[in-house]
Amino acid sequence: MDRRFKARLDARFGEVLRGPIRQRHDETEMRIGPGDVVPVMTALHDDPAFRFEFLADLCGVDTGDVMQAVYHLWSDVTPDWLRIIVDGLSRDDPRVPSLTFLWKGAEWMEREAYDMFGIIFEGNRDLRRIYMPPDYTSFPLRKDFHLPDDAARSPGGGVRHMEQAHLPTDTPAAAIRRTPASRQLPSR
Amino acid sequence: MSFVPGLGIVKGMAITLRRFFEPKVTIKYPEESPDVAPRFRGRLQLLYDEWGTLKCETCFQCAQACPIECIDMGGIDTRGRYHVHWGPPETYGERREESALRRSGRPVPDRAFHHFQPVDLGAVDTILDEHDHDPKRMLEILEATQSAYGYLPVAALKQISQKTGAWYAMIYGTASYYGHLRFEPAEDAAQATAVAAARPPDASYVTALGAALGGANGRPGARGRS
Amino acid sequence: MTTTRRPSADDPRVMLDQELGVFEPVPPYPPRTEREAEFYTLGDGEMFINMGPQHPSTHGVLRVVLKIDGENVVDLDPVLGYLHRGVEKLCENADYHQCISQVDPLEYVSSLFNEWGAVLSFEKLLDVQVPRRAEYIRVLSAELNRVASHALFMGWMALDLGGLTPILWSFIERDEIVEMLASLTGQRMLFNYFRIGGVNGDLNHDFMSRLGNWMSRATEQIEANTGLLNENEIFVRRMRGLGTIDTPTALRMCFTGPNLRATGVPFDIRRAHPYSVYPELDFDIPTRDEGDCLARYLLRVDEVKQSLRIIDQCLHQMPDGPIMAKLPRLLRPRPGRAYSAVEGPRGQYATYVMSDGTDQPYRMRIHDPSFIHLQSVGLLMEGNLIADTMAIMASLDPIMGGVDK
Amino acid sequence: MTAISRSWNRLTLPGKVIFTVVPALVVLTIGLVVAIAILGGPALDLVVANLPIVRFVVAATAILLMTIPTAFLIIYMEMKGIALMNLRIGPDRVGPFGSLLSVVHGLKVLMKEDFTPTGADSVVFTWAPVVVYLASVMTLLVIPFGPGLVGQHFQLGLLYFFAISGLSVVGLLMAGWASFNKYSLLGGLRSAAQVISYEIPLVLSVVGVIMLAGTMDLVVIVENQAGWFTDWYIWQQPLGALIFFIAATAEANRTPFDLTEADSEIVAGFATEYSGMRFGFFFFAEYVNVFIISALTVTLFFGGWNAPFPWPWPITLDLNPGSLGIGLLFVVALVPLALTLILATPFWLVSSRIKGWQALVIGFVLANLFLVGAVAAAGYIGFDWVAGLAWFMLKAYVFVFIFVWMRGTLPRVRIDQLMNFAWKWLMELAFLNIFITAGAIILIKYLNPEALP
Repeated sequence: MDRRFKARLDARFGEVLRGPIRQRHDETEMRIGPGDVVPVMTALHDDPAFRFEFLADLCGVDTGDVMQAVYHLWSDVTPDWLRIIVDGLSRDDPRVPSLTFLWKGAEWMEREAYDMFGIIFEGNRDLRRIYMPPDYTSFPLRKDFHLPDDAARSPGGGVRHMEQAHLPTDTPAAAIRRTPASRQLPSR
Repeated sequence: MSFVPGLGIVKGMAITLRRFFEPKVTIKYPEESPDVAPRFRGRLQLLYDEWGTLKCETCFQCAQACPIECIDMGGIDTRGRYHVHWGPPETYGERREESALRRSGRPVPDRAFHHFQPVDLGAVDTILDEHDHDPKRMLEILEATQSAYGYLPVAALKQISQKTGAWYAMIYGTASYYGHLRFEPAEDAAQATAVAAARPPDASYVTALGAALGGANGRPGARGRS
Repeated sequence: MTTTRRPSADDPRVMLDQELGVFEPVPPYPPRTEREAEFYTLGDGEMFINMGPQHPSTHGVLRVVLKIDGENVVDLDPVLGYLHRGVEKLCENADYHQCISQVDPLEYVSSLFNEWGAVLSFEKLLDVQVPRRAEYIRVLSAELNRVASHALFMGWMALDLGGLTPILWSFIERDEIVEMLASLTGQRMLFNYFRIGGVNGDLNHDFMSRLGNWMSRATEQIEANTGLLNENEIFVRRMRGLGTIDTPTALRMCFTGPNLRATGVPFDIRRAHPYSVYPELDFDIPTRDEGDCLARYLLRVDEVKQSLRIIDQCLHQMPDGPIMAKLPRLLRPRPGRAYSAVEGPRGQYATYVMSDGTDQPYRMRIHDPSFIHLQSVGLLMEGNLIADTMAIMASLDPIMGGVDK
Repeated sequence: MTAISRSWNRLTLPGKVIFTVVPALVVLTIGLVVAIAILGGPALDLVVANLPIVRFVVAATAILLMTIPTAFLIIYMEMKGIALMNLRIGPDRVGPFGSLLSVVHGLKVLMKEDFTPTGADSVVFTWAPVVVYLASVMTLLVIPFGPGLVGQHFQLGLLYFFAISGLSVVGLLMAGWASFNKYSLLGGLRSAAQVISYEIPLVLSVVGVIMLAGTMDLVVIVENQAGWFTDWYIWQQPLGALIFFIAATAEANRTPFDLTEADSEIVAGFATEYSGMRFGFFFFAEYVNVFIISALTVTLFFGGWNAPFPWPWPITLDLNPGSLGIGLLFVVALVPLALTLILATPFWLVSSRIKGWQALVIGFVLANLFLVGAVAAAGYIGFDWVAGLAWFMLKAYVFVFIFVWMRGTLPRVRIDQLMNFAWKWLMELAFLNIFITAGAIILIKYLNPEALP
């Protein structure tokens, strides 16, 4: 536990914190709101006093009533893992700014969080499902996910063609992706 | 990469040529078998004795030792979650059916469970509260449970296991050790009394045994083995 | 063959619901994101080629859609999920002991590190003090597993470049280690050896004799195996300068482990954020500055030597004592969150656990390095050839079991 | 009618066989005798009149038949050789040391389904393996296996060789294009680029030898190298031999230049969609190609059928079995028997544990070995072509082993490196070789006008 680090975080980000900074073992935990993600993260990444250049982990959490996005950062200025919990995302439309402008590698982790929790990371260029099939509609790691319901909702119930046949002539690209109305996905 | 072009390739070729003549590591499996480590954990298997009967006595020791509770004797799940039954193979067919039901999300009828009556577990909770959920006072808890229900229902034992954190196997062992605890309702009291009356007293067994062995109570006499 | 035939009943093309055409790996729905629309629009003279999920060198069931222009790869789009088992969801429905065997098959060539990450976070959550002997046994077995994993990597790397022999030599090496670990843990692949608060079994005679036997010739054997390719002109020319990534980009791509160290950053969680008994052990963190495929390959060769050093020290410093902490059978940690990371052969294996006071984790997040590294294949691929896709992918060393979780 | 069919139905199976086969044989025999009596003379005349054509047909058939066991042998060598380098045992189940495994593979390939993918251009798809196979087999026609053992003696044998072997690229392109598969297409185009690029250094590297020999006749080239092994062209053309070997490796699509079927990149290249015997043709053609380039390397640079040293003892075996007269019968009847008994006796005498029949079996085996050795030695001493064939095959298979060895060791090169290597290095070196050779020839002729042809 690095007490001085806690004091520095308090001094720097005191006004945006949602709740006190907690420390346990080798972890320092702070909670912010979704509106403060960009300035806080930019400051942590760029400020020479912090130098958090490693994004160790990014994941979503469903607490049952709100959604959270959890970031873990590492820096050589402190021996602690820094955990940043972006709290208070609504369950119906969880939205949080994407971190891909700082860490390009966050892209797939955000895609995973989107796939599993439905958290929408605004600014991610490629926010589509990564593990589940593209026509899947549930978010399996949410706490209200129930497998029989999900099975009843799943489209097709059979083999889906991963590849579409089209004519080998010089068909324009727009025509290639012509999709029958029956197979159109409902818009998000 | 060396300064002479091709030298690295020649070195590699030399290594392969040397390996060409070295002893080989292949184990020709059906003819020779590899030496398996003594600690190797392979597939679990139930053993049969020479008369073809199952040696398993459902003593629950293996279930107790299993770290992730994948072993379960007799088809009754200890935790009510995973029905990874490990039991005699005669019941594979019905398990396949169960598995299909489970995958489709429908409730699985547990045939081994149907004769255990559903009981109201409120009494158990009160008893446990009285005894502070302390597994060390298991005998008292079990006695209280028996006085509440008249016998020890399996559901009550599972509830006790769940609440106190004691192993089901341990509770079962405790309950089966003491003669005054029983697992079935004492509905046929008359028959039980008749059986007890027809049974010779314990002392007669000891006497008969001692007589057969030729010493007092089966112990060797003063002259050693006669 | 421009003649039009009336299709007979057993003509396979009647089974197709559309007119016979070229099969393109284009998804049959409108593009969902900007990036997808951009990728699935063909430029002049470009074509798609679908690599995987069944392909000799995608290291598992990975599917990569390549957009190629002749032999040049213009862009690529990895499609994951063919091995997705939902381990995080499974762990939420298992208790803490059971989670260990659930995370085991994630990165199946280095299972012990998966277990270690999970076990470490549970121990943090429960405030358990692990006995020192158990810690040493953990380090010993995990470093052995690292050597096995790196040995396999060297074989795979060569196999993807077309060399037939090194993969078998490295399997010989791996098989010895795996047999050794089998005599310690009881299993060859999914060890299920670490327990919360210690390890499952103590060192035994069989393991020690096998280990001593192997240690006596490990160094020279690995030297001989790598000597086949390390100086080979064809190999070096193909690998040098291929898939180069510089330090800032590597940090932006969240690289960890050998792939990051190959760009010159001496970031190793064993030193940067020490866990277990690593602070007591003496070893170096090898780094290389080039950041290309050759650097990643050679760095792993160096790491094997460091691992052998650590194993040697573990054997000499092994303390006596218990191998398990005293713990109740039923674990109910108080509500809280814990994050822990270990340095695996591919980078940072991290586990983030939330407890709500019951005997099951409320949320368990598994962070796998292969997943992170695989996403940068597209970045490293710019302007390279089809053959290099394999080399670059192999040099990042992803394991699909971990990528798909 | 009914009477015949009823009695026919009463026959058992052996009876049916005998009743059909025996009359057929009788009729055939009589017919043959009559036909030979009537047509024998004119037919023989026809053969004698068209001897070159008959010779060509016989040679072509023999070579076509020879490729199959050659391919089997090389496949076995490759499986076993690479296995041994990998510290494996390799094939060990079928036949002694697994030597029949490749034959069994061949049978397996015959039994597999012959599959044509939907959308493939079926005519081209079917003919592609034939073209590839014939292109490699036809080149064997001009290889001199021994003195007098050459399929067709061409003045322009070398030119013929390069012309025909260039045909195989057409087959590979056909296969790649007709398969209706992008991997196949890539493989076909790669092979076209690679084979055509490497044709140039391949041909240029041989020009030095042609200049030294003064001819493109392979038989003459071999005869020029007779004598000690120092007379081989490898000593006069080391650079040419190296370039030839590298370019020929690429020409035969062998490791490290096996880009056309790079399994880790483009699944199996042009052969991805092929199955059954069509794939078998590609497979055989590849291994026949290995043999051919080994054979040509031996022919051009390593003395062909010539022994590395002249036979030190001028023994001439003048055996005429006919001179023995009726004694020949006795020799044929008695020598094996006597040899068996003579060789069995010591075993029978030495150990009482060896029974009489066991000693006889040992003696029989030893006698056979001895006789085979004697016949081989007699053939080697008595007949030029036996000695030539033995040396030729020995040398050729040494090179086959080198190919196997390289396959076990080397990784694959990349396509751009491959092209760079051909155009920027090999071709320049080949030209350099030609200039050096030409300069050397002029110099030597200037110094000693009688030295070279």
